[in-house]
Amino acid sequence: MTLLYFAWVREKVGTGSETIDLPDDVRDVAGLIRWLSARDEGYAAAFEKPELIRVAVDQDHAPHDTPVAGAREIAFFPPVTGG
Amino acid sequence: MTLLYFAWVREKVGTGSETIDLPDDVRDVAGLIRWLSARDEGYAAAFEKPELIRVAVDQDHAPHDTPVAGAREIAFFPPVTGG
Amino acid sequence: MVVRVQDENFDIGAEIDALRSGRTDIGAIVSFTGTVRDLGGEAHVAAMTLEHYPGMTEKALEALEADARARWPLDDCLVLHRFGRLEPGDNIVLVVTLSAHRRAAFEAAEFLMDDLKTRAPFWKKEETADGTRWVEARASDDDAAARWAGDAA
Amino acid sequence: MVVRVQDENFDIGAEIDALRSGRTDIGAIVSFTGTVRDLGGEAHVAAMTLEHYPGMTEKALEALEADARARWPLDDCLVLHRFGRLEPGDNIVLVVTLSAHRRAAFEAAEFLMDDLKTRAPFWKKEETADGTRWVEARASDDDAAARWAGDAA
Repeated sequence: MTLLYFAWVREKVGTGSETIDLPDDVRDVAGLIRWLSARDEGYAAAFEKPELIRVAVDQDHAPHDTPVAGAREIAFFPPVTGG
Repeated sequence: MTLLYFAWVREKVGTGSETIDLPDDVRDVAGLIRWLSARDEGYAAAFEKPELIRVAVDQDHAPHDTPVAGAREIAFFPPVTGG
Repeated sequence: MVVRVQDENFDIGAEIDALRSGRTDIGAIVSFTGTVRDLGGEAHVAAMTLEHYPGMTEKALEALEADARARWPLDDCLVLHRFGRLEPGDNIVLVVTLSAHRRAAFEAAEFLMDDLKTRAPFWKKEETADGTRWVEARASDDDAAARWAGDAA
Repeated sequence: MVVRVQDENFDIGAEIDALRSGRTDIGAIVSFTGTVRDLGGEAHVAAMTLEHYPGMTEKALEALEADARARWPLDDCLVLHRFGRLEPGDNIVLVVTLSAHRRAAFEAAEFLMDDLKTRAPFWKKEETADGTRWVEARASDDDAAARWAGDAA
């Protein structure tokens, strides 16, 4: 599974993309955020306030209770500020 | 006093502008329309339905009860259709 | 205050460029262009001629623009209307509004068009297969203008 | 369906011309251009960099455009958004809507901008005298997008 990070989430995590093997006990986006937060200080800082994190599963906006099984690409980013 | 006519009012009256001496008994726009209607068939046809006639007194939109004394220029035309 | 009444065509991009040139305080630019429409079939329009009331036209457009500037925080705006003979696809009218805020730019442009339709002294005469005919005013235009009566939204 | 994401600048007049070219069934063309604004003083912005999510961006803009076309009778429309480093006064985004009816063209353009602000994956980072900072999303943008929830007006 590919994980993507944008804007300040990318800066805090320290990378724009990575490939991971999803642990069996991670069921949904919220669980994935908890699992990532435990990896190191960068991830912990990026996901310190999960309510600020927006998520896209396979390029569609998705709430934190979205199941992650079968997803190919999950992206994490702050609320968008284009236009 | 200058009278101006536009669009189908102009076509029916047969001229775009003329200068008149205002009769003493014509007090307002409605009175002027009645007086003009009596001049000939063209005017009668143009002003047959006074409710279709819009008026500007000295280049400002004006209702039919607007006094005409002192006006320099009075224009008669159908509802506008620009834009 | 920019108001123009002309028979020549206009260049939308060039008009917008002239208004924004050298400015960095603008965030939003809205343009509205009205064009001659040919619905084809029985309603086929070969051309139209726009008559106007010189002198009052400029005065009415300036009053419109002053109203828009009083109601919305505009950095600048333009109202440009053509007269004379026009063919399907030709430009008729251009309104451009510039503001720090997109909502203000949108609303002011829509207000200018709605009010122009009921206040600016222009009349359209269409050339059709059956001869010429004066376009009739539409009640929907009065309704659109009435939306803006009272306070700004 | 026209959606473009590019780092190059765009020419508003040329984009409008390309959309209307050869058509005589259009009566109303609305364009919205968003530009980099420098408020000066303490809020002085020297430049900004727009980051986006390639792939999802195009998908999100295409979804937006499909929504607009489903809700309003549009003859055509364009959504064009830039990314990369931009300076005050530079173009950021262009939306153009073409319709037989001015109200539809205005509403669809405003809807596209409001929804783009909350759905398209772009992020702005500003360069100021105090260093760089990511622009924060505004609640007013959510409110603007929420206006369009439900049926078309």
